[in-house]
This record gives sequence, C-alpha cells and structure tokens, in this order.
Amino acid sequence: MAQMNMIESIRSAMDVTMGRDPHVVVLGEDVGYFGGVFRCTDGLQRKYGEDRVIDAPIAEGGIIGTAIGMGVNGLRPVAEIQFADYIYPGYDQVVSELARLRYRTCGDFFSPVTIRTPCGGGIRGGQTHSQSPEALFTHVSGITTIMPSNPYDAKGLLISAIQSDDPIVFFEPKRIYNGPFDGDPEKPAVSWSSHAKGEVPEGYYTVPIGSAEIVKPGDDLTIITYGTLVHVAQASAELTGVDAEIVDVRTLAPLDIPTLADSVRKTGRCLVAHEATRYSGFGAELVATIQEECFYHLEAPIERIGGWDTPYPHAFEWNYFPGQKRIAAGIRKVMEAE
Amino acid sequence: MAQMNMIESIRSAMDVTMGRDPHVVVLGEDVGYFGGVFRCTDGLQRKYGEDRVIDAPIAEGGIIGTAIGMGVNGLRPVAEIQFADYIYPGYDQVVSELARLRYRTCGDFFSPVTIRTPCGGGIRGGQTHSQSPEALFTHVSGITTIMPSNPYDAKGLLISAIQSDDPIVFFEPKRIYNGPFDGDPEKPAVSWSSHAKGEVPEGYYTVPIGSAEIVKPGDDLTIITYGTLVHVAQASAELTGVDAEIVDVRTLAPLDIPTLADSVRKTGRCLVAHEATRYSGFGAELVATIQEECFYHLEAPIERIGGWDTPYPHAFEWNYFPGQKRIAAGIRKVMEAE
Amino acid sequence: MATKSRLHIPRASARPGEKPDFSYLELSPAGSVDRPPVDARTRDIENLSSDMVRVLDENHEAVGPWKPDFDARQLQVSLRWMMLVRAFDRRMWQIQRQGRISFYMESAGEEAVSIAQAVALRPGDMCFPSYRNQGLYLYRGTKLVDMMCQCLSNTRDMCKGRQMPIMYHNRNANVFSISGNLCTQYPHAVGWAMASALKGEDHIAASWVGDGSTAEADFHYALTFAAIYQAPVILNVVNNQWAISTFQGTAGGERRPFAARGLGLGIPGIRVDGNDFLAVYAVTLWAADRARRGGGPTLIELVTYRGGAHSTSDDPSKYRPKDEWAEFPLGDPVERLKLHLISEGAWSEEKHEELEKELRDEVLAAWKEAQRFGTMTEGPFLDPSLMFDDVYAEMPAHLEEQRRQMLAIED
Amino acid sequence: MATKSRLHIPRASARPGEKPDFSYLELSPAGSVDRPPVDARTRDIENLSSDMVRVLDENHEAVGPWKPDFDARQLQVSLRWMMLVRAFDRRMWQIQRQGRISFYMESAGEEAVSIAQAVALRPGDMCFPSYRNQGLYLYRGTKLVDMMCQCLSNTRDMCKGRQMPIMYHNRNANVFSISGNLCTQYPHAVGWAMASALKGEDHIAASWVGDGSTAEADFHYALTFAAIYQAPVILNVVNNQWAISTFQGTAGGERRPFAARGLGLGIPGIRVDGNDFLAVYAVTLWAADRARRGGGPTLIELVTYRGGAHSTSDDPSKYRPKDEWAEFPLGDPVERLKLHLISEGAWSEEKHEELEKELRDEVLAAWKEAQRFGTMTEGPFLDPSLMFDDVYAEMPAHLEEQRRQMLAIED
Ligand SMILES: Cc1ncc(C[n+]2csc(CCOP(=O)(O)OP(=O)(O)O)c2C)c(N)n1
Ligand SMILES: Cc1ncc(C[n+]2csc(CCOP(=O)(O)OP(=O)(O)O)c2C)c(N)n1
Ligand SMILES: [Mg+2]
Ligand SMILES: [Mg+2]
Repeated sequence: MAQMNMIESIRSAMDVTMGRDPHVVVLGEDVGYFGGVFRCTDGLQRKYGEDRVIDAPIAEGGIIGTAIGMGVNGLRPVAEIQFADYIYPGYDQVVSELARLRYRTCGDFFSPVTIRTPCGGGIRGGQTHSQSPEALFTHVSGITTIMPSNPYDAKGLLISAIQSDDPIVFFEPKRIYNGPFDGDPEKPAVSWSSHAKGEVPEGYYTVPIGSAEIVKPGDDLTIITYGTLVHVAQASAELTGVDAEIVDVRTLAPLDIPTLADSVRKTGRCLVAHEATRYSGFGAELVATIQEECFYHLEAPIERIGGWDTPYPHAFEWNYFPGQKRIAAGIRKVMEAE
Repeated sequence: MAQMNMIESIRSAMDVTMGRDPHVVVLGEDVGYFGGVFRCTDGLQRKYGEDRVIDAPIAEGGIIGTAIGMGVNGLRPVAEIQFADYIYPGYDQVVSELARLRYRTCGDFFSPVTIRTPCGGGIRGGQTHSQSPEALFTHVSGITTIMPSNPYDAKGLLISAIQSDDPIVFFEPKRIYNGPFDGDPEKPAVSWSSHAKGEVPEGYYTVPIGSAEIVKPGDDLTIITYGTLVHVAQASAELTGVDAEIVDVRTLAPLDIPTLADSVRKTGRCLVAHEATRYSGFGAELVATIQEECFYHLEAPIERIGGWDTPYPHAFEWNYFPGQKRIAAGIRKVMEAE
Repeated sequence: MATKSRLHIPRASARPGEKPDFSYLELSPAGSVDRPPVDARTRDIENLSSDMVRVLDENHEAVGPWKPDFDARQLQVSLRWMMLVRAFDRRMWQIQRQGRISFYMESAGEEAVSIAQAVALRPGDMCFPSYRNQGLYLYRGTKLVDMMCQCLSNTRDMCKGRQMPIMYHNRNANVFSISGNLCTQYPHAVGWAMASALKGEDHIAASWVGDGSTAEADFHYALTFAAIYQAPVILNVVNNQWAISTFQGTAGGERRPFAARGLGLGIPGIRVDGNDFLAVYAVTLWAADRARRGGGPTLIELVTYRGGAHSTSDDPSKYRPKDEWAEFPLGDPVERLKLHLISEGAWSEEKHEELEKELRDEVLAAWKEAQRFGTMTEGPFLDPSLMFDDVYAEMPAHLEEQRRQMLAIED
Repeated sequence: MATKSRLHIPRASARPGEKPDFSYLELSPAGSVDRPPVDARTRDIENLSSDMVRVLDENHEAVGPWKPDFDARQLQVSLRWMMLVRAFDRRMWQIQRQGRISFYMESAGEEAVSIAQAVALRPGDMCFPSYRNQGLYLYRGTKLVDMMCQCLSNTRDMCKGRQMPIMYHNRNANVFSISGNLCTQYPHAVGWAMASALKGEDHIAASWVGDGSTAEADFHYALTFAAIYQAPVILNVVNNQWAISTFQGTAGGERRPFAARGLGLGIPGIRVDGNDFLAVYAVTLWAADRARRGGGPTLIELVTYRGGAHSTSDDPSKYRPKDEWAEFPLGDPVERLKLHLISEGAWSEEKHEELEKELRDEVLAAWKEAQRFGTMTEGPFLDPSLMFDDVYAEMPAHLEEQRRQMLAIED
C-alpha cells in the first residue's frame, strides 16, 4: 500500500491499465508532454509513448468523436476533458453517439470510451472552471456516470471504468484532488495521508461500478451525497451532533438504490446534497427515488441542498458552495421536522 | 377568433411579432423558402424577406451562436432547431454563452434569443426524431424552458418568449401539432377544431411565462404534466374514473410552484408524468419540489411516470410512450396507496 | 431599420416554375486533368480541388490519365450493382408509399458513389456511411432481405426494431451504423483510422457526408484531427446539390468547391464527376493508396445530383424545378456506365433491359421473403421487451424493473 | 499490437533543454508582398495567406506597399498604448504573484495585435476579444482602475464579482465580454456583423482567437456563416505558437498557415507579421475596408509569440525552452516600433525609458486607487447577495427565496 492523493491514484489507475492492456490509450488537451494541467497524466507519455498518450487539439467534440472511432477499432480510449465546464462542445457525441451506439446496433458496435473530467468549485475558478454538470449525463440512457470522493475509490472505479465495455463519464472533484476538504476554506489544507482512503494499493484492484458506500454509519438521518460533499457532509453532521449515516453514491447512474433506500428506511430521515446547481439537478432524482422507495418510513420531508440556481460566481464561491453551515442547517431542519 | 392548429398558431405568433417589431428575425434549417419541415414558418419569408427569415446551413451550434450575436446587436432572433434531437451540437452555445451572458456582464450585454424546437415521439421517428430533452435545459440557470400543450398557449407563450429579454428554449410537442392526442394511436386523428384551445385570436395576445394552468379541476389526485401528456393524462384519468386535477406546467423553469403545490395540498395525492426518459428527468424535479412543499399533505408516494430509460425505439414507440394504460395504472396505484 | 439590408443571401439558381440552371457548375473535359503520383505534395495538386476529374467523355469512351484498369466483365458486374441499388430503392420507395414501411430514403442518381468507392476499397477498410450509401451495404454483402427486414423492423431486423428504416449496420462487412444525426460519423472514421495507424495496420477508413452536412462541427473536427495525425482516411463529400430544401450554396458552396475545404489544413482535395463510375473508382483508389502509404487523408468531393426526394417525408417539387435532374449536366451514372459498355461492345440495350427485369425480380423475391419475418401489420412480431437490451452491456436493475413493469402493463 | 505505429504525432521544434528552432516559420522580406485592391477576388490573392505581410525591415524602416500613412505623433501615441499594456500586465502579474488577485493572463509579446487593430477599427465597430486582448479594452477607453477593480472583484468590479480576473467587458466601448470557453465569441461576432448588414449599417465586427482555439467547432461555424452570408467581419487568429503546452502544430498548423483556413470557403486570408505594428495596422484597415464595402469576411493570421506563461497557473519552462522568446525571429513588437521611431528621428532611448517610468507610475497610481474599492482581504466588500441578480432580467421567485435563505444562513 502507498499513500496517494487523488491525482496520483487516478494516474496510477491509467498506468496500471495501460501496462496490462496495450489497447488502452489516453488523449486530451495537454495530457501528453505536459502531463495534464492537473498533472493526472504526468509521466505517462514518457512511459507509453506519444501515440498512446496523445496531445489533442482544443476540440472537445473531436476528442470524444475520434475516441469513439478508436473504441470501435478495438482500443480503450481514456479521454480527458480539461474541465467539466468544457465538455459541452462534445455533448452531442456523448448523447447521440457514444450513449446509443451499442443500442442502435444491438451490440454489434460499441465503444468503451471513458471520459475523465475535473469538476466542482472551490478553486476560485469562476463560472467556467467550477461546474458540476453530472445531471446532464445521468439523464442520458446508456451512459454510466461516476464521481468518486477519495483516492482509493477513484483508482478502483477508474480501473473498472476503463475495463468496462460501457461508455463512462468519470467526474473528478478537483477540490479534493490534493486532500479531503470539509467545506471550511479558512482551515489549512489537509492531505490525503491522514485519511484512510488515502491508502491505495500500487497495483491492480477494482471498485465495482454501481455500488454506493456507507462511509459512516448512523441512526438519526441519512445523508446521501457524493464527491467533495461527502467530506463536507461529515463535518456538518459533526457540527450538529446528529448521528448521521453518510452514503457516498459513487456511481450516479445506474444507481445503487438498495443501499440508499435501506439506509433511509432505517433512519427515517434524509438529506440529499450536491454541489451542482439545485434546480433539476441530480439531487432531484435522489429525492424522487427515496420518496418512492421509502415514503412510509419518512418522518420528515427529504431536504435537498445544492449550489444556488445561479452560475458559479468567482468572488462568492463560498457563499455559493453548499458548505457546513448550509448542510448543518438542513440537518437541523430535517431533525426538527414533525 | 380563428381555428388554428399548433403549427398555425406558432406561425401566427412569429407573424404577429415580426409585423410589430422589425427586429424580430427567424433563422433555421429549411425555414425560409420551404417554410420549415413542419411548415411552422410557411409564408413568412415571402412576407418578410429573405434576410428576416433566413435559411441557415446545417449547423445547430452556428445557428445559435450567430443568433446570440444578432441578439447582442439589437435583433430578436427566433432560431428553429429542426428536431430537439439535433439541439446538442448547439448545447455549448446555450449553456456557456446564451444562459450566462447577462449574468457575467451584469446586464450590460444580453441576447434575447428564442430557440424553437419540435420534441417528443409518436411519429415513428425513432431515437433521433423523438426525444424530449427538456431536463437538459431546466438544469441550466438563466434559461427559461417552455413547453405548451395546445395552440392557444403555444401562440401566447411564443409571443411572450420572443418579447422576453431572457433566452428561451421553446419545446413544441410535434405529436400534437395537428391535433390533441390522447395517447391512443389506434384512434383516428382528432383536429384542434374540436378543442377549446384550438380557438386562437388572429392578432396579438400573450400568455404569461412562468404560470402553470389547471386544465381540469378535480379532487382526488393531482396530475402534474406538460406537453402531449396533458391530453393523455386527461384520457387516462377518465379511464380510471378518478376525479383528477390536471395541471399543465407550461413553463418548466422557472416553475410556478404555488399552483402546483396548492393543488397537491388540496388533493393529497400526486402523479407526475412526462414523455422524456424517466431517470433524472424533469419529473424528478417536480417530485422533489412537491414532496418538499406538500409532505404533510401527501397521503401516498408521488408516482412518477416517464418514458423508459432507453433510447426511443422506432418499432416499439407505443410501448415506450407513457400511454393511457401506464398512466391509468399509476393513478390507481396512487389512489390505492395507504 | 431605415436603410436597406446588405446581407448576402445565397439563392438557388432555380426554384419551382423556373428553368433549371446549372451554369454555376464548373466542369472540366474528360481526360483533361492530370493524375499526380499518390505521394504528390498537397500544394502541388491544388488544382484537383477545383478542376473535375472525369474519365467518360461525351462519346462514352474512357479517356485520360485517370482511366482505370478495368475489364469489361468487371464493369458489367459493377453496372449490375448500381442497377441493383436502383431497383432496390424503387421497390422500397413504392413500399413506403403503400404504407408498408414507415420511411425511406433513396439514392437515385448517386449510385456510382457507393458502388465505385466500394469496389475501390478493400474488405478490411472500414466504411462510415451516410444514409444515402445503401450501395455500400449491398456491395459488401448485406443481403437484400436483411436490408428489407431492417426497414420492416421485423423479427429478422438487425436493429431489433430500434432504428428507423435505412439505418443499417454490418459489423462483419465493416460498414458502420447510420446515425440520424448528420456528420457524427466523420470523426469516428478519423478515430478509427488513427487507431489503425496506431496499431500499425494497413486498413484505412472512409466516410461519407452530404454537401449540407459539411456545415456541422463534426466536419471540422474530423478534418482537423485527420490533418494533425495524418490519419489514413478518405473523407467524402457527396455534393448532390441539395440538402433538404436548401441548395449547396446555403452550405457555403457558392465560392469554392467543397473539395477545397481541407486545403487550409493541408488535406488534398479531389473534385470528381460523381456520376462517372470510372472516375470515382480511380480517385478513390488514388486516395486509398495515398492513405495506405502513409500519405494521410484525402477529401473527395463527388459532384452528383439527388435524383429523388430528400426522403419519403418531403416533396421536392415544392422547392426545386421538377425537371432539374433531367438537366443536370453530369447525367445519370447508371445510364452513363451502360452507354460506355455499349460503346465498348460489351453490353446492349437488350441485355440491360433483361438485367433490369432480373433485378426487379430479385428484389421482389427478397421482399416476399422479408415479409415472412413479419410486416408492420402482420406477425411474427418482435418482442417489445427487447427494447431494454443493449442500453448497457449488462442490463442494470432499473431496466430489469422497467421491463417487468412494461410486461405487466401490456398484459 | 505487433507492428510499429505509423500515427503521425506533431512534435514541437524544441522542448526544455533543447535549442529553440523557428526554422519552421516561413517569413517574407519586409515590403515584398503586394497590396491588392480591397475588392480583389479571393482567388487572386491566395498568396497573402502564405506569404507574410511585413512593413518594418531589418533597419527598422517602413517599406513597401503596405506601409500605412502614419505621422510620427500618431506612432508615438500607439507606442505609448503598447507600453501601457505591458506595464499594466507586468504589474498585474506581480500582484497575482503576491496573492492579491486570484489569477492573471498577460499579453507580453502580443501588444501590437490589440493596439494596431484597435487603431485601425472605428469606434462603432464591435470587438469580440479573447483573454489576451487587454489592449483593446484599454485603447477603447476602459480605465486602468476599472480593469484592476475587475481583477479584484471589488465593489467597483464591472462584473460584480461574478467573473474571474481578466474577463472584462465594456458595453459603451463596444468591446464584448470575455468567456472562459474558447472560441465561443467567434460566431457571436459573425452574427453581430450579419445583423449590422441586415440593418444596413456600416459597422463591422472583429473577433480574436488563439491558434489553439481554431480546432474548436465555433471556429468552423463562424467561418461557414461568415462566408455564406458574406458577413462584414474580421476574424483574427493570433498565432502565438503555443496553446498551453502544445505548439501550433497540435492545432493543425504544421502544413499550412492558419490564414489559409478560410480559403476553401472563399474567405481571403492574410498572414501578417503580428509583431510589426505598421503591418498589423495596414492589413486590418484593408480587411475593415473590404468588409465595409460589402466584400465580406477576412481571416487574418497574426504571427507572434506568447512571451509569458499561458496564465499564472502554469510554468512554461516545463514545456518549452526558456529562451525561446529571445530567439523568435519576429522579435518584440514594442522594441520594434521603438526602434522604428528612433530610426525616424522621432524617439529616443531616453524618452522611452522616461515613458516607461511614467507608465509604471500611472499603473501604480491606478492600483492604489483600485484598492480603495476593496481588495481580496480588505473591504469594502461586494454584497454576496448580488450573486442572485441578472440570472434573469427579473429575479424569479425561487432566486428570491434562495437569496433569503443565503442571507439567513450567513447571519
Ligand atoms: C444534426 C442534424 N441536423 C439536422 C438534421 C435534419 N436533416 C436530415 S438530412 C438533412 C439534409 C442533409 O443534406 P446533405 O448533407 O446535403 O445530404 P443529402 O441528403 O443531400 O444526401 C437535414 C437538414 C439531422 N438529421 N441532423
Ligand atoms: C472550450 C475550452 N476548452 C479548453 C479550455 C482550456 N484552455 C484555456 S486557454 C487554452 C489554450 C488556448 O490556446 P490558444 O487558443 O492558442 O490561445 P493563447 O492562450 O495562446 O492566446 C486552453 C486549452 C477552455 N478555456 N475552453
Ligand atoms: Mg446534399
Ligand atoms: Mg496560442
């Protein structure tokens, strides 16, 4: 076992799969010689060559479109989109082609592309370097949407993703690349070495796609969340003294409903939280699913917390970000209800 | 007053606004000489000229991108995307530019573009001529998302949209262009002339953006829906004999929460239905909002019905389409609960 | 707005009621364009993007440096393929008109594109077609009956009812799936070709889009990536003069031929008489050869004419002169190859008619067979619950649940 | 995968530790390129897209047909603007390094682009800049202090804290807003220009993107629409040799200059020495004139070099030789205009130094003033609830509610 931050573990996932399977190729803007603006592919080009770690032009739709063609020709492309905010020029290729190729050809053609992309705010990136557009992918049948919250899961899930024959959009919450973040920007940065999930095997292992994880058991209420907010939710619960069960969704689509629903049936109360804009976000699906599954166990309305329904504002990112105060207030609201 | 189908009333909305305001221009694929593949712009080019009803190249992102620039230069562009399924190449311009221009410039720049696009299935259009991608727009802060269910509303809302300084995505359920459709494909086609909302003033009027409408009052349960399913829901309720209150959402974002919530508080039961793929669809937002607003009034879990979570299959469209049987079963389920 | 607009609006040379006018179309005499070596520098062969490569002259003789090596027997076989495509299209069009399939798109007038290019490519080369390349599927061995069953969405449909008619695919024959979204397959072809080069293989890719589709983003992406990585790919633009109701000028064809679109990236362009079987074959072979030898991509513009409607959903007499096809200066590809063979003494009007009839019968027989697997109204029918398969490699729980729900409801 | 890959991968001419190598850059001697009339046919001036328009020769003299009419006084003023941009950049860079703003992007080495082009355009013309066009904002009258306040997100920030530093806009000065998304403004410029033509007005639009950004879809959309409708627009590609860590070859610049990208659509291209103030001014005036007279779009490639880092977030020594800028054959635009003025006897090293100091002081004074409106750590601060304004023209109920919630929480 080694200590890794999320950048290192993601890099290690690519390294391990490239080493095992010569068909795995990486492409994206600045991923090659430079090793990626977040360093996730650092050293891979030197190790595997310029034609397996390919510096691409600035053309997100072209990156995804050509990756699909490579996948059809037997490769396993891992495409990096430099920021999730820049995935939209490639959206048509994801929705109209990647997601439906297997379906429309009854499995005769498919393309096992994994799209990696850093998401989320908290780095003063403003409206074009902070978005969490996961709900725009969870709605698309055929796409598997993943967002890990720690180095161990990130590596295990990314290896699963690259090996999967399904197309996958893999969101990497960049605020926790270097360390877990509990939502308090005033605190000194923490490193992953202090976190159990910062222990990461050097070699091959997988974390299964489609399974949520209870990261902290509790009896009073269930907090369903993912990505950076897994850590913020824990800190928020501590702040309130409520014994919350925290569920890390990990795979947003397809969803591990049993794990989520069992928890809420047990606690009777539920809060859903994500960083993305709240309205019509993925939290709505979580709330809708839980009320369907657990209606008769619910003692209070499910509380839903997200980013406000505005673009992510540069100077007010900590007002925008659903931090401890907001989540704690939500927890109190759910606990006080009835 | 005149009898109009939805194509005629939509055309009339453009005609009326173009006549009143020389800054209104229409652009899109085949909208000019030909008058649109669904005939919505028929005759407008002859009346207003080739430079106000502009035949565009097949480039959805270019249509929306240049429309934005025209809007910045004082015009009021109405851009047609030939099928909602083809809006994705223009998605980046909608999400990253159109939606946020006013915000990022504090109102110094904005572009009052209206994007019209036919959506929905039921015309044997298969996976690329049947989609209802409204949830991919309702999640985007800054965009107003509208879907009318009848000629009267379509014209009034479209005039409001063209006059609005906000960017608007205006979905036209093509299955009801020519007549209301109750979900039974075996029945002979019905024309709008038999429908109260097929009476449409020839001239100028508006229907306000942001207001839902109770299209049929009822006491037993509330059905919240929009577009084609407004008609299917009514027929389904009749099938079950349940006295349903049917709410036509009309404007999906921003949402008229009071009208929806008041209804559910009254009936205590709720079913949400749309044609789009269910998972992470706009129905999730409706369910989440209603459970938040009406939790203590709910006597049963909110039932959510949508298209299945697959692409829209050509030969099985009536198995895919949430028709009377499925909605009726949902109504019964909600009524029997508890 | 007081002053007059000065916005340039491209205008079709003729609209309904007007005389067809193809004076905008620049032609070169057959045999007049040089055939450069396949390793020529792009700069040195720019003329190929504005001249027009033609082999068949006015007397139906094959002339000039692009004249390919073809014996009469091979040409007869090719003619047969083109005629089969046309016979197939005619029948399917009728069938749609009778309401027996929901939709159809024919390729009348463009048969040389698919057949000549299919002949020029190797089986291991991968094709990424548009919806007007039915000839490719047929030539590469897709059975008539399988094409028809796809259009019928019946129990033998390769798409299991999921796709609209004509959206075929054929994995074994290396022909990709047709998308309803225009031009999306263009970057796929480039990616496929990149992978081939990356693996050190000799296979090339080829893709086809219409003139109208060149305005899409994917056209730019494909050209850009193809140029940067020198992908072994042939990018074809089938310029049949019309998109749906808009003419090729609305796609930017007013000033320079589509063949010139890649020049700014260093991609050579060849403009070819798309109704001249021999010329199409020759330029395709040239481009394939160039790609296989590491010379990278070539953009081929095939100048042709969409003889029929855009699809069964539109009526072209609403937007173009009824007799435009008859006036098209490059004629009809089937007719031209026929006359060439006759002029070579290797064919006759009688044989031609006989073959036409034979092919009609072949198509009819296939149609009879296809219906045995189900029609829109008569069984056997596909099981609707198939609709839940293949969304993912393995069916996730929520789709199992939805399938269960659907089966319960349908009972 | 047994055989060796034959995928072509563009490779930068020099990486860290290697000797800078600009031999790939084709230059023309100053004065050697003809200046055609502005109504020349695109076909007849294709050479302009591969040659390089240059006015300043090795002796710093202005020569040839592109030499514009400029008196020394005007040139001094222009030099002053370029120097102001540089002084501003230098200060802001330092300020970011001190952690007093969160981010910055400088335009060192590219100052002639913004200033010469701004001088050539008319106030009614609309600019759609990229993030390296700070000179445009300044020249068109945006005050230093306003630019700084934007970077500080303070109480005078034109963006009310919503945008990252450098994402300015100036409605009154007709300079559009900068987007974080590359190239999106290109079709806006074309649409704006189309509207201008449609309204019968004489204003033109101009837009700027980097070499790397040309691979984006919006580049293609913009060129396509500009060509089709002959929009009065100048489309500038600022080829500063680098995107972030990738060189211009990774954007497709290996085979043909970016200026040639529009030729296939009939858009004339001009390749210009982007560090030659007079040449940039002259070609811009030519293109503006052409557009204003109904001649449609021109694509201008400005060949320059990104002197600094991509942004404060990267370290260029990781991916290119440290001394590359010094070896760039087109030198430094400020230095070159200075030497030209000196050679004309209208300037001196002393005056230059003096002016440099004056501008430094001006910038410093502005910085002092800007801070009075708030810094990142010291007030006055913007009211965070401003964040809910301007999402829509009028605030909808749910945002009113969210604002209320936020204020309650923050208490
Ligand atoms: C992305 C997208 N936009 C629009 C359409 C609708 N559409 C289908 S075919 C067509 C015209 C295509 O013309 P062209 O590319 O010239 O091909 P042709 O039909 O002439 O072969 C249009 C506009 C589509 N299928 N996909
Ligand atoms: C759509 C999009 N993709 C990626 C990025 C990230 N990015 C910002 S600047 C840049 C490089 C741009 O290079 P170039 O166009 O040459 O402009 P330059 O910085 O050299 O002026 C990249 C990749 C972005 N901002 N937007
Ligand atoms: Mg065409
Ligand atoms: Mg650059």
